[in-house]
Amino acid sequence: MSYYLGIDIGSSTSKGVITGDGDVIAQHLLLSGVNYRLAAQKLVDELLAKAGVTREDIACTVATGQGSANVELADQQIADIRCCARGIYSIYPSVRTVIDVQGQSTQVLRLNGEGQIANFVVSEKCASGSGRFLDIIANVLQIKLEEVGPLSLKSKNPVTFTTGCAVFGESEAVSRVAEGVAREDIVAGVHQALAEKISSLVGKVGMEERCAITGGGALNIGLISWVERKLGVELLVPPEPQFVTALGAAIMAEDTCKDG
Amino acid sequence: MVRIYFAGIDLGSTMTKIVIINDDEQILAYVVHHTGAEHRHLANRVMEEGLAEASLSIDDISFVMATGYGRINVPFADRQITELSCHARGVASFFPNVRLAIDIGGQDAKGLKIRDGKLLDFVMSDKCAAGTGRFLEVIAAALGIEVEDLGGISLRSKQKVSVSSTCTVFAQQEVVNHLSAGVPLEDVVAGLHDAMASRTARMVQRLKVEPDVVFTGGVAKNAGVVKALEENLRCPVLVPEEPLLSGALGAALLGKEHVLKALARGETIQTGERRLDRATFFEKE
Amino acid sequence: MTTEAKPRALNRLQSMYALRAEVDKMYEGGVEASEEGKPVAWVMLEGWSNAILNAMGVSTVFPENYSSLCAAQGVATPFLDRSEAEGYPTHLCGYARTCIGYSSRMVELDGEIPPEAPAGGMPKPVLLVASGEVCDARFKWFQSLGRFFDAPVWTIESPYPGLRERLMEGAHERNVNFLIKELKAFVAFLEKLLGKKMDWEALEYTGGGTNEINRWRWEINELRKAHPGPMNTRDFWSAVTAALFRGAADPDVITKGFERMYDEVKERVDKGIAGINRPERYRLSFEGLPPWHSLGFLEQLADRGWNFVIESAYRPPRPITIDLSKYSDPMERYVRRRYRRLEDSLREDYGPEEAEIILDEIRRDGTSPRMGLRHIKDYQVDGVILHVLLTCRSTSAGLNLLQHRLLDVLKVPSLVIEGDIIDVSAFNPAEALRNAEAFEETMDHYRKVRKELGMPW
Amino acid sequence: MAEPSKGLLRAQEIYQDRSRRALELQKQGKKVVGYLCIYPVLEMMTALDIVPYRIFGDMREPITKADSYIPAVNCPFLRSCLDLGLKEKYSFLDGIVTTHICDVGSSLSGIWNYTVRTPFSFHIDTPHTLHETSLEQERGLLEDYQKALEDLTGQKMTKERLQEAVRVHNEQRALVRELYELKKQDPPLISGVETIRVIKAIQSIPVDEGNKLLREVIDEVKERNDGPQKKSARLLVWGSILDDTALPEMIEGLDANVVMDDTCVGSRAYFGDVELTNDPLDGLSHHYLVDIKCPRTFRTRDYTDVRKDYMTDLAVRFSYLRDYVRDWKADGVIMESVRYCDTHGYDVPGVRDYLDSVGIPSIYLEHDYTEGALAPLRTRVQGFLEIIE
Ligand SMILES: Nc1ncnc2c1ncn2[C@@H]1O[C@H](COP(=O)(O)OP(=O)(O)O)[C@@H](O)[C@H]1O
Ligand SMILES: Nc1ncnc2c1ncn2[C@@H]1O[C@H](COP(=O)(O)OP(=O)(O)O)[C@@H](O)[C@H]1O
Ligand code: SF4
Ligand code: SF4
Ligand code: SF4
Repeated sequence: MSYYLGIDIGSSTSKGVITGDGDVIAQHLLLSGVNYRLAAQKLVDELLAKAGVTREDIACTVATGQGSANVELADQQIADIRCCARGIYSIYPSVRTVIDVQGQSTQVLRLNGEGQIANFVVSEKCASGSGRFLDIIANVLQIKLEEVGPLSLKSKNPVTFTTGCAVFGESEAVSRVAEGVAREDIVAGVHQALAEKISSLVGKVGMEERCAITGGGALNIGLISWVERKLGVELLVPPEPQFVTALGAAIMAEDTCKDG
Repeated sequence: MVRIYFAGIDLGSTMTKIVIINDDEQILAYVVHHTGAEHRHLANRVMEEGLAEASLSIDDISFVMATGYGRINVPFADRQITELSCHARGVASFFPNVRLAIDIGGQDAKGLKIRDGKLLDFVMSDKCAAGTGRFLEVIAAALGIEVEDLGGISLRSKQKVSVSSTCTVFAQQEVVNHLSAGVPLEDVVAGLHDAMASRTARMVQRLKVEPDVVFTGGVAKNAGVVKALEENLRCPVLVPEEPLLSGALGAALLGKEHVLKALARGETIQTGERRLDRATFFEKE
Repeated sequence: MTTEAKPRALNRLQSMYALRAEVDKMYEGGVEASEEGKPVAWVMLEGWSNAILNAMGVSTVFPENYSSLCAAQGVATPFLDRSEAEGYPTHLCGYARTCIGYSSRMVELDGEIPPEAPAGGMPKPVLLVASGEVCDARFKWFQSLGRFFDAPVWTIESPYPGLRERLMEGAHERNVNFLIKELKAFVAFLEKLLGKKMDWEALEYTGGGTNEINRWRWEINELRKAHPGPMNTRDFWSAVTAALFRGAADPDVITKGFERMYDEVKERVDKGIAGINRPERYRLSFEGLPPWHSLGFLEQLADRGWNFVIESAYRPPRPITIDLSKYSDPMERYVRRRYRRLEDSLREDYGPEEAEIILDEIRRDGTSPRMGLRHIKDYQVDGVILHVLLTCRSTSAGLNLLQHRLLDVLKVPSLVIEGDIIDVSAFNPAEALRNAEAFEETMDHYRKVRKELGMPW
Repeated sequence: MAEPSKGLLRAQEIYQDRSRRALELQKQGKKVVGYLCIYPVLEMMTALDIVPYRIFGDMREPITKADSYIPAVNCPFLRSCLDLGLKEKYSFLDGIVTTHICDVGSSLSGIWNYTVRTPFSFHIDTPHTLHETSLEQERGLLEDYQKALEDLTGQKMTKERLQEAVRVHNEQRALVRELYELKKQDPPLISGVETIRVIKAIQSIPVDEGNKLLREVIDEVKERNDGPQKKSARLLVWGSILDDTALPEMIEGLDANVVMDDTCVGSRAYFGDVELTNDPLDGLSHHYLVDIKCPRTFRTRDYTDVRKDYMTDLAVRFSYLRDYVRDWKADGVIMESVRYCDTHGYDVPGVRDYLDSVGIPSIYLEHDYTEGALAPLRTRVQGFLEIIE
């Protein structure tokens, strides 16, 4: 049997998927840290171990994500937007709009019926609209990432952040706490701002149902709910949203190999 | 002879600083603390520590001037004044010939045009963490090194890389990319310092760069940024012995001037209630 | 994988180099003229003032073009920094800021040309001719140069009406008369400034020469419709400067240059040679002003098989013969030669049928989604790059709308690339390349869509 | 805080719920026509009994829809206007009139036509120079505008109606100036915040009703004892659009009063009357092209003069600011502009040079037209106050 490897080196996490005969054989995730090269090596090793295969068994490897250049094993580097499209299409062929919320940027894709990108847009050069803003706030409020979403849903009165800056959001959050503002209102404020940015991105490519959300941001049920409210649609969430792009890369690897 | 005493407190975004002086402008005590997330309610504590060091009680202080990002929230302050004026005043007391002062703190960067010790004009960075002390803090934290060590590391660099991202978050990514590609740490850090210095240099151009140029604020403790700034401004840059204190010292001095002026006009000085209770940190909108 | 050295991806036209050299000559000519004591004016790229000035014996130099020259040679940044130091906000037009920085530097040097200035530099002006045409920056900018030079500024006022308003009864004739009077006032001003009379015959010559050059440029562009596209936009941009910013250059020489270019492109069409040395996978149009500092980026795109077969900026006007025999006034002839009735130019450009549809849409909605799309259709473009400039409102403000119209009317997708004409720091090539890769799927998708709709490409 | 009494309270109500009156009048059969900027010659609307309704943005509402039609590197005020248009906040309008204020302004008219599709629209290509030909051109454009408005209403714009409209609008100008007179006192009788509310209110209702409101406000303000406190500094604000109280609120929250302004939701539209010429269009074109002092128009002393001198030129363009400073006893000038405004941006160094030359301190603030972004400017304003103290 031939195995295919998809590696997605993201700004915060590195993800890998091995497929064989169209099935996912193994998947693995670790923090990207400050050396993508090391992260990539470690990821590949652990992933191979998990799948119980060797490098020689891998017919083709596609690397994607911000740090894709650091995957030594890769036969090809492919833009993450394309991998994401391919990945989601393999899970939900009926999806036409994908919101991919990553650590550092957010992108929205429109797909045609064949999983091809009909339109897409990537968030701007400032990180204020990315998952990173949430990480920073969660960190300073000492809330676990898994908890920020549910917490935000309790809020009745989300605060508005005066600074657009993700980094300064931290001190602003602290000052709000000092003023006695409830933590749920602060996290809700960030979620709301993010949802607004996302809906503006969706506006740019045009919304077509069904709509799915992927990337690490899709692990956040709070964010999902805020975005659903803003857009007025229900979002499909794949079972392993963070792995969609890596899965797409593995599928691409298979395609590439077959095309020769 | 009866001495009178003045305190200046600089409640910065990152560091809280206090200076106590007498009417001869001698520094009797100073205290510096991290404003850090866990202990934000610091105003009273630094005051207490400062008083203890100077062997004074709160009632001995004639006037307390507050400055810095959290200046509104010092309950025992008699008056608030911006860090722009305070830095200018403080720097001028160290370097009377200063014509351009650059202050880079945790939250912003400023250029101050000073003539004969007086602030004439200023420029300030926008609300973006890039180009501020926070920028360096975030990246140092990601790299797992101390901010204090950045300067020394960068001075070892032989060939700095260019860091072009304007956003702190993206710059962090760029740094990681460089490191992953095998660029030595010192060259990356030197690149960061250069990016910051060139941004600052561009910002202060409008004030005309003329000696003496003085660099203050917490980031002035970073020898790498000092060097990069000298390169970018193409002129020598002076740094006070304790650059963190310029603002607090300036506040104390301005407090003294305020009092003397009032006394000269035969007015009584309006001072606030001397309560050393918990301060809330940030300004309310 | 093979690592043989591949040929460069762009296939440059040889005839372009001679034209590009003319531009350098033009700047040198400006400096020489100034040294000989002849008057030099700084002017904008617009249709009116240049020929008039040249007819009056004034040498013209073009700060807009000069700024792009600085950017292309990588020396613009210090000028931008100077402009910032003078207190000009950084979002202002990159051309303007480069020019402001240059002027400020000249003042520092007591009016001398900065030694670091490329192509010999721009000499100090005796006159600044600003223009309200195309954008407002172009008169605000020259107004602000008063800070550096006491040269008088004349602003050419030209009509810039809304579409529906242009169709109102009497509006066209009013605009023509307005232009005639306005330009005559300009001539009167020049006569006062220079102490000599206008040479109207010379105007017929300088003003007419443009037509000959434009005719060749038009013919070249017609050839570019061929598959594969014989000429990449990179060559267009390199050569266009010679046509637009002619200054005191000899029109005959420029005309010859474009004639040669025509021959070369024709030869390529006959032999089926493309403007890129790769299979033409995608035909594209570049909308907006080019990133003068990073033209090499096109090389990378060409390597992916992207051929920019056409562009939106500086397209030559369709050559038409206009009967001017009933107008004896030389200024009226000059104006009517170029300022056309909207109905007429639409009919010429789109053919009578589509023109009527467009006109009806304009009368009804004040706008028509079809306008500005003709070249996309004619050149059978697969995708469009929209260059949104950080510092130019006039060419950027409408680009997103264009994006909608391209999709609505022609089913042609477009990709926004943010950047700037001058400021290299506004452009992120890595990100642009990443998006370009994804955009290929989008272009593939719309090829299918167009096919399903029975569109010709 | 004391309850604001009648006139000011009404102004505040209108400020907060701007469209109520326009909607009422529309129900009674009147046409409501939106306009952008101060150049669309309102007299001509009033002459046909059209309710002119100024289009504003909203600093407090994030821009989410407009970004797909205008790139973010353009005037955030206009982007906000379009955003509100796309969110159907202006769908009640019977028409919209735009002028060539600036590049984005003119692009916006086409974009608005394509997206918001207000039934009637007209674009006045107001010239940018004071050349004689430009004046004629403006006059000609107004003739076309007249035709378009007549078609919209099915009524004739007679000379008499237009003259009457000019008269009422001049009355409005005089009333606004009277109100501004009350700001000359120390402390001023009416704050910068209240002034914006009043101006925005009168730009939301028919001119005669605006005049009534102004009279009420003036009477009330003259008598009031709950006006602004005396502060250390009196400031003049120069700059681009400012249609929200947030900025003056921030300034007046410090030790300063905004006593005079030269912005387009302030004095700019009201200083200088329209001359009642025999053909009203002559007076109107002259007023809108020559009298209104906005950086969008290229103003020089004598455009046929072949000599040029920077300081003279600056004086011609900006000496009215010195007069304002003198008459309203301002201690300093805040130059303010929304980001990406080229029109004002190019003038900033010139205004600064001029103010420096006459010894008036100034500071430049650029903001991106969101309420939140104004708060951080507070330190700058306070630092400026400390400098001029
Ligand atoms: N358990 C979780 N709950 C909520 N959010 C999460 C969780 N795990 C990760 N995230 C979010 O996902 C982001 C990382 O997403 P990811 O797609 O891995 O980014 P990248 O590909 O850039 O590394 C983080 O910034 C964080 O906001
Ligand atoms: N010992 C040090 N070495 C290098 N940098 C330092 C040192 N101490 C403080 N800093 C820098 O100074 C910044 C804080 O400066 P400060 O002027 O106190 O700012 P603020 O007034 O906003 O609190 C920190 O962000 C940090 O980057
Ligand atoms: S504002 Fe903050 S998040 Fe945005 S670019 Fe600056 S540092 Fe990055
Ligand atoms: S059109 Fe754009 S690039 Fe050209 S002068 Fe105007 S602002 Fe500058
Ligand atoms: S603020 Fe400036 S850019 Fe915006 S509408 Fe006004 S003049 Fe135009």
